[in-house]
Amino acid sequence: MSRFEFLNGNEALAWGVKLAKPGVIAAYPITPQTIAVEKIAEFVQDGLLDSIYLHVESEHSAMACSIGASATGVRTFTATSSQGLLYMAECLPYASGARLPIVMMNANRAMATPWNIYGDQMDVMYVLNSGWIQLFAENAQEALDMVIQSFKLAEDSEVMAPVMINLDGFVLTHTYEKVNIPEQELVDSFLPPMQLQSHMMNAQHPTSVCISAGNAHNMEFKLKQHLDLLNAIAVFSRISKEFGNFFGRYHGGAVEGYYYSDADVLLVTVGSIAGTVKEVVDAMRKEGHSVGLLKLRMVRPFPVKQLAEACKNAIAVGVLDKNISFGYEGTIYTNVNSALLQSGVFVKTQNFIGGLGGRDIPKKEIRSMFKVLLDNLEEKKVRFHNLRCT
Amino acid sequence: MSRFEFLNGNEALAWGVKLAKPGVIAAYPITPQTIAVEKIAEFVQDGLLDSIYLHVESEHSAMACSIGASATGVRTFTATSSQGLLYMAECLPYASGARLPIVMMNANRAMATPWNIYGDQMDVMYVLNSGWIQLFAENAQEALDMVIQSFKLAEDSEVMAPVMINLDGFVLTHTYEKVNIPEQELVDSFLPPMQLQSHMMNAQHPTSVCISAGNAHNMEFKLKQHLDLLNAIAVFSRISKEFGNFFGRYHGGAVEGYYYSDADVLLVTVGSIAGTVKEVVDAMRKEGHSVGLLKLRMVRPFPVKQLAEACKNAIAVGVLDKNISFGYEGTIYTNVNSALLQSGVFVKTQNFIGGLGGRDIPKKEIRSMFKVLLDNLEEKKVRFHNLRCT
Amino acid sequence: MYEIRWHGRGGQGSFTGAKLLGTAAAIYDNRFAQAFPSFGPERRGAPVLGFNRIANQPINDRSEIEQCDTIIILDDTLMSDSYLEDLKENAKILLNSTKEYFNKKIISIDATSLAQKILGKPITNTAMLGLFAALNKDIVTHNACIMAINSSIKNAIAQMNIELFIAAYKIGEDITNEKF
Amino acid sequence: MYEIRWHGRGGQGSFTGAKLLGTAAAIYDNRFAQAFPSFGPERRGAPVLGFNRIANQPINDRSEIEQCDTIIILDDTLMSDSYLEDLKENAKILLNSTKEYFNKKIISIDATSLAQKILGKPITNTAMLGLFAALNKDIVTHNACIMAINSSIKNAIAQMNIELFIAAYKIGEDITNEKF
Amino acid sequence: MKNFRMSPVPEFSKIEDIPLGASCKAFHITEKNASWRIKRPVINQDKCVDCYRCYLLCPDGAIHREAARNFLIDYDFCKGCGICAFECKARAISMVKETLV
Amino acid sequence: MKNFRMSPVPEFSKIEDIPLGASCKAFHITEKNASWRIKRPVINQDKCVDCYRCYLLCPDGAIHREAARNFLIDYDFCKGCGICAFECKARAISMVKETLV
Amino acid sequence: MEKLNARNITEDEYFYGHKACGGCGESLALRLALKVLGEDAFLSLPAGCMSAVSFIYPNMAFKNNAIITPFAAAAAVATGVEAGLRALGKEKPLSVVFAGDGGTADIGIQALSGAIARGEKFVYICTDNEAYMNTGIQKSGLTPYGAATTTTPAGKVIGGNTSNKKNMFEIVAAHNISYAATASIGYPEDFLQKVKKAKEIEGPAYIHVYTPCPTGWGTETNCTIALAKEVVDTGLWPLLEYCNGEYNLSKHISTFTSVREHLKKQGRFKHLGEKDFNYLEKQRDIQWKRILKLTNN
Amino acid sequence: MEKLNARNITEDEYFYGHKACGGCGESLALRLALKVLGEDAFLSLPAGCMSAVSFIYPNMAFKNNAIITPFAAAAAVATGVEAGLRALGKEKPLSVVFAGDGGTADIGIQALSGAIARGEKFVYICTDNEAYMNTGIQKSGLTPYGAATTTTPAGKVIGGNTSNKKNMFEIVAAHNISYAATASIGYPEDFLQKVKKAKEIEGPAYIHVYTPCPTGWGTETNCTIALAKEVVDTGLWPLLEYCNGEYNLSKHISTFTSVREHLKKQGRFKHLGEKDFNYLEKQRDIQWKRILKLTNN
Ligand SMILES: Cc1ncc(C[n+]2csc(CCOP(=O)(O)OP(=O)(O)O)c2C)c(N)n1
Ligand SMILES: Cc1ncc(C[n+]2csc(CCOP(=O)(O)OP(=O)(O)O)c2C)c(N)n1
Ligand code: SF4
Ligand code: SF4
Ligand code: SF4
Ligand code: SF4
Ligand code: SF4
Ligand code: SF4
Ligand SMILES: [Mg+2]
Ligand SMILES: [Mg+2]
Repeated sequence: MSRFEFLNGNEALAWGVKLAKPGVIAAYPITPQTIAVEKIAEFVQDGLLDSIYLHVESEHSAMACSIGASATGVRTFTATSSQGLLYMAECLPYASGARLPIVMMNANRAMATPWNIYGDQMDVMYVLNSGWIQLFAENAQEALDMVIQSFKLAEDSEVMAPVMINLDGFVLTHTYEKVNIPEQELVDSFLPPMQLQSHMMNAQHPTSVCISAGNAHNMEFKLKQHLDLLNAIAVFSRISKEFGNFFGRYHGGAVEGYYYSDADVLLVTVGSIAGTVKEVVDAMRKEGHSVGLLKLRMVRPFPVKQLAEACKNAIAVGVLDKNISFGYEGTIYTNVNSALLQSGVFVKTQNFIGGLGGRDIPKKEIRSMFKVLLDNLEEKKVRFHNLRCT
Repeated sequence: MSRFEFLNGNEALAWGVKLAKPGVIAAYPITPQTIAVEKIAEFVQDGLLDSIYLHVESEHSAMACSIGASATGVRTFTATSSQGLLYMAECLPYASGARLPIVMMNANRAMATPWNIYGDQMDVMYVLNSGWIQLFAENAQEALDMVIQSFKLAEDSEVMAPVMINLDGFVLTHTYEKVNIPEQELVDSFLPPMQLQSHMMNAQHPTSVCISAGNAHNMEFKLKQHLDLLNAIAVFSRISKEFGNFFGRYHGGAVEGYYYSDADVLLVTVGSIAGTVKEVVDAMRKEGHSVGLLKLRMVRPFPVKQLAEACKNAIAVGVLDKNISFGYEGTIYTNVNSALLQSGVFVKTQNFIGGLGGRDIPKKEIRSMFKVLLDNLEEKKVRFHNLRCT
Repeated sequence: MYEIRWHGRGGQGSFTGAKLLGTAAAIYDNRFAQAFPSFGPERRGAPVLGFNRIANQPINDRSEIEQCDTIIILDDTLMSDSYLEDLKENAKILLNSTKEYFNKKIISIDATSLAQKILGKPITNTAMLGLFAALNKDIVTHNACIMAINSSIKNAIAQMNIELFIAAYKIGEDITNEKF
Repeated sequence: MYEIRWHGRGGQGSFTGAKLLGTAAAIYDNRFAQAFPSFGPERRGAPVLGFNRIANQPINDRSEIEQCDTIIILDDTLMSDSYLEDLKENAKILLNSTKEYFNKKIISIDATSLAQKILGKPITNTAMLGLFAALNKDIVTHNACIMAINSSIKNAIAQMNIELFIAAYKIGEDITNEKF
Repeated sequence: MKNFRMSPVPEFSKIEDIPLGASCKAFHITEKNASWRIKRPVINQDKCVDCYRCYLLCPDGAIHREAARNFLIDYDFCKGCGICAFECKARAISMVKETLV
Repeated sequence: MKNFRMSPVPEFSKIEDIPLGASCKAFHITEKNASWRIKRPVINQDKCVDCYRCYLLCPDGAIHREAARNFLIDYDFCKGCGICAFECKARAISMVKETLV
Repeated sequence: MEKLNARNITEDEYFYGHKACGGCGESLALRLALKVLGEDAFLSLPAGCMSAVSFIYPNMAFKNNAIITPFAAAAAVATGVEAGLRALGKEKPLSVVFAGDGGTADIGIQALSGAIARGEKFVYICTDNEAYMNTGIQKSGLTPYGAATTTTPAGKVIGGNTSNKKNMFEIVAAHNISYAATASIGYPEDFLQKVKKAKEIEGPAYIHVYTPCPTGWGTETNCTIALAKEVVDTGLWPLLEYCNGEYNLSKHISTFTSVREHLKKQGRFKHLGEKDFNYLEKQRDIQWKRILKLTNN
Repeated sequence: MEKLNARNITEDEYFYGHKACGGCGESLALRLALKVLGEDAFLSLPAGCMSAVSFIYPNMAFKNNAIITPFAAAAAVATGVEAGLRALGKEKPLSVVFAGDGGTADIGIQALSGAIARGEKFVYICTDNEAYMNTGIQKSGLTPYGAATTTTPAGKVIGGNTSNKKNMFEIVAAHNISYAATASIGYPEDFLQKVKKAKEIEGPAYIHVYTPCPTGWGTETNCTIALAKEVVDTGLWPLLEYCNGEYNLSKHISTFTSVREHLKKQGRFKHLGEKDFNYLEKQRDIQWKRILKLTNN
């Protein structure tokens, strides 16, 4: 029977991995991901998870090992964060171009320099183009569930792409909460073993993998990859519902709204900060403000339609970014604006930057964001929050 | 006296480097960048350039060496491409956070897998957030001139940031053209030697560099970096004009328009393809079509105002991207759309994807893009061009 | 929403105290709880913090805790008067100290001596948990704490910690009965 | 816009031919020119291409060359009939071959023998350049080609290549005079 | 190579034709290398002493044994490097200009 | 450390206060480590045989020599690890509980 | 020339006020090395405990010019610094790396190997605490056989680390480096002397110094030096030099002290049994046979 | 057991129709090795000439399962393949790397060193042509002293490469690998035999094979094998083995043939003078002294 444990986001994720039974795990430690891989290593050394755990020498090697393993048709997991994510960056489009259904956890953390181990989301924004499906978990339960959903999504024949599960560093990875651990049998029937695909190595039918394709062929490979990745929006929505039916928990599809359908002003964001926003929405709704939240669970593929649909009646849309593209604005803001413009949703928008380098985003700051959206949109579109300096 | 040579983009760039006299050069070879570093190495081995050339063991080390050298206050150059750019990705925000005015050439090339050595612009799009100024050259002359301008820009006290000069692989790096080589004395007076800055290592006043800043301080470091990077738009425009006065060549500031001010439809793009677009604009103008080109020479910081200003009277704006963010659209398109929406320029836009993996973008395809903009904007915003398959 | 802050030194189990309390409330009292450490690179020996939130509904808020319902300090060398400003109305600091404090704001016990006696080590988290539980029966139950210790701490020392918890709980009950 | 394609084998100097022609036109005739190789990973020995564009105005176009004004083929084993379709109207293929072709579409010389004689090596790019220059005086001048060879090729062999160029140029002039 | 079979150039006109994931069937050869050759190795079978050396050392594996004392060259894949001729101690192989063949 | 001077905590309220480029003056110490200590090393100068060992081996460099036969501990930076006491062959250093000091 | 010792090295401190755990072996190694290297040394430290505890804005613990480097890039940054200083006209600049075992033997080996091969002058000091400590005691390539770490816990099926410690000293020596040595903070004078040689030699120099970590090893904070001495006496950590192509034994050991006594003091080894001890002793004996041969003993 | 030779290895080809230059030494090494490794070997090739010429869609030159790896990651991918196959239940899977000198000694050394240290079974064959050939003959860490490359041209002030060739064989041996060897395609039977040993041994195995590159070296395409034999006979490239901790000399050489004659045949060395030749001869002699000692000769 399923049961409850008091786990942090990392541990919950590790439980998800244990239940998904990957055959190979290759990982390199980096704060704030470490607890996840330590827990997985413990499962392995205790004989509770029958996987090969490779203690690799770097993140580049972690992803390279994962590519090698996945190319033989075995379910493969890895995890990293920030400096590690960028150290393996070369291998990310490598894996996705080869259509290898690897699942990776990324514990979102600030990038050096200055060095900082706290959680912001600068790291993942570098790799949005990489052909990986990008999912963001809000809490520990969703982290566990998302691992199971992600393998199913990655291995789906309409999708066949690697998945990155983003967990906000510390605020999610290190925060303990009550988490339900599903039964192994149920997971097994929801997520059957991975099938050897024709594009992988095969003792019976030898295959050349990660080949080159010159200017006469390359563009079509990329097109196919793009089109299949777009399928992930619908497939994820289907899998999420199916998961709900199996396990009684539904976290939403590519987007999750909270008091959004009738809201005058909407705040769009990703990851664990959505929780705090919900509390502010509750409070402000009680005070009679027409505010709402739109949480993107999936950022690649980008759910243009769902976003445009949700925003089309809003008077103003704010985007809370825990990242900054230096010399421009928050990256989610850029993505949202593009979706709105191309969908003909000509709404006013405003960008709020918070949480860089682990800076707290207190409720009063979120409240002030909603205030800006309700009262006075600014000329300067990029607004930094909770600064210590003026 | 200045003189003309018949050089390809790589060689022209190497000449720019020679004239700018960096003290340290650290580079790792990768097609299609090799000719540039070979030419520089030849200058050094022939005694024509008095620099230390470090034959490093990887791109990560190339950028790390550059960081070490630049941190001592010496002018530093490096170059890379595609796989190499992503292999060093971790070091890019590292250098920019430390405010080290390194200049790097990136020969734009497709990313594996499939492997492909031809030119598209997928590589640089991964690192737009990295705090580097992103410039794109259209031709060999501009490549040479841009090196000189870039060091001046990078070392400007209002900016103090690294610069990446993008050259389209092969179509620019390997294409020979007539190039004017300015006189050394003139370059010396335009670009004086680099000054040791207070944030660098200093025998007299020892400094801690690339330090860490926790959640109490980090966000302000990032804010400062962002604000200073924004200065680069105005400073680059100033430097470009100054360069024009010195050398009699002006390539534009952050943006360069071609028949754009009165155009009904505008095509926005970056890099060498702008040349071919100009030919098409010429031809179509002759035929009476109100078409124009807006070339972004600078993509970070992003010239929001200049772009919005240029597009505000257009009926439709197209963006020609030589990259695709899998599961979404071309990245320049995303950036342009955001700038337009936030500026209140609610114009119809369309994305054209071309040149992936080195696929040719012939004039007739560019013509068909203009046709789409003039006649029938599509529901599907992302349009692939010159495909072999249907 | 009940909010708690723990003060200790790296490697001395202050965060374990917060985890035990969270486990007790969330798993064994069947309510909802968060426990999280001060996020940072602090080394063994350096002053560190732990936090709890406890509520009857799922807890979405992930911002830092500013005002506390209780502050628990594992070692009085870590005490600072400024902490009094971080208390909500009627909130208290629970302090491990050989000196006695019994005022509206601060209550102390000599948890170190108690721990030395029962565990043979100056590890005081379960003792302070006992004190807290006794003073806040509406927040966490005696039984839930014992079950949390049992399930979270290695067998060999779980029993001794339960003993320590009970001893401190008793002192806490005495305080409630006598002093208020 | 005059457009040219060169056919050769990797390592045999076909692209050097294109570079020489471009240098001559752009630097010494003071016009504008492009020269670019077939972009790709071809190895020594593999068939490769080179391209030229020559014009009186700066050349912005960077797309591939589809239809050519001249196709120069350094070795007749590389010849294919399909190339005829890549010619613009009145355009020609210049072919190095021991077989003689003198028709509207194809003109050949035995550049290999000529090169063997003058250079002592079967490197035929400057010979074919000579032929081209003789047949296209409005595109590039004799002098400009010689200056380009002089400035681009290492001293030791520049002189021999100039000789070879001149010899082939003569043959080309003879062809123009005699055959047309 | 003995019994070697070329593969046809695959279709590439519909999205379904495009291989999934940068992959391809192994040993899938659609293109010959004969056009690389300027000179052609020719074995004089009479001189050959059956030492296997040319077969062993051809980087392209273009020499194979068909029957006793009989080495054959696959001219579809021989690049004409001349190693076989250079290494044949019996001087049984000569390099002949392609155009003269 | 002899003649050691702490640095003031820098201002951080205006954008100009923020250091340029992840950098800081070297040897810029604004915070003591005294609060780390649970036990405090106390040197019995009478027992000390001036062997320099405690000074040599303190990982924090918190022991320095002020004058002949006189080693002093900088309690602002001593973390109370006990190495000096453990390594003093003369047993001249004892570790005393902080709360009892 | 007089050998270095506590009395003749400088009284100045170049590393102070850092936030390392009490009793940290690495921090002692840095403190001592800097007394020999002096304040003109330019320091490069990759991610790791020593950089994490020394550059926390606004607390900077080094008196020298110093830079944190990307984890993989210590040697690359250091040679960049060296080149930069040379390009600026400084004669014989002294560029120094302090890196942990993980930063050296695993992720950092590409840069280290390349920098040695380039032959540039720099001093690389690897402070070996046999795991990734900064991130919480994960197994590195220099974690010894049997040790429990957070990624190789003493589990029910697999007990601790199952692979052997890389021999970085011999790997570096195989690069034909100008100077290489092993050392231990348990023999501080030997270490000081080696730092001096490394500083003075032309070309690249490497010192691998054994630095116990009480936090990661489960030992008392006051035993750090004692353990670092003992490990040498057991023969598990021989003190060696490689110079001008020759190997040298810095300290002969006539009788090894007990391996099991030594290991039993450390929490990370407490799950080991006789079989493991015997294995480790045998490995030690094989190693010494090779060492004695290499050093012509 | 019978030694391998042209007659007793399989007639099957596993590497065919590739696009390497005519006379390419690397391609011969691969072709021969595969005849010993067989079709069950799973191949990993990093970026480099051999991968560039063998996987150009739609032309695939390997009969085996094969994967191109990121340039830095050959050994990591190969151990991932090995682990994957093991996880799927395959017994004793054979995972093989073919990597160039640059992919091995420079950018790839981190992954190689880590994979050897993990102790997993794989065979790593480094085909050494002494430069980055695929990108156009740039200097690598294995480019020998004096050689002209496109990044170390024979310039007016600096003549060719000024650093020495890394000794990968000894570096790998210092990892205490199960099996390591040097070989040359100039001695093909010796190479075949070593591939067999590498295949059969438990644990990781490494072979470093000398493979001339006519394109990069400025030599005639037909001299590839002759040069690869000659380099051994000059003593510049000793044939060695490391197995079970012992070094072995595979081929004794009583009198070295002339270094200068050998080098003068190669365009890349044509700018060298007597001083350089003497230097290289001296280096060779030092190396042989060490080798003879290591191998107990
Ligand atoms: C690319 C990258 N991967 C991972 C990390 C995380 N990380 C920082 S320090 C460290 C461990 C350092 O171990 P070691 O080098 O042995 O030094 P120690 O902390 O033990 O002194 C790790 C894994 C990082 N900073 N960068
Ligand atoms: C990260 C990265 N950097 C650079 C390259 C470019 N590159 C591809 S192959 C190669 C050289 C290969 O040299 P080597 O390993 O010696 O093999 P060879 O080509 O000589 O056989 C280089 C530099 C790359 N593919 N990836
Ligand atoms: S090398 Fe010569 S003799 Fe030997 S088999 Fe070949 S052709 Fe015959
Ligand atoms: S010439 Fe070269 S490729 Fe042709 S058969 Fe002989 S060795 Fe093989
Ligand atoms: S170790 Fe003891 S005896 Fe030696 S100087 Fe210190 S206090 Fe004195
Ligand atoms: S207790 Fe430790 S930190 Fe304090 S002086 Fe002694 S050795 Fe130094
Ligand atoms: S964890 Fe170990 S190495 Fe790191 S600071 Fe603490 S004692 Fe030193
Ligand atoms: S360049 Fe050299 S190694 Fe590469 S394919 Fe050609 S001959 Fe072989
Ligand atoms: Mg360590
Ligand atoms: Mg090579």
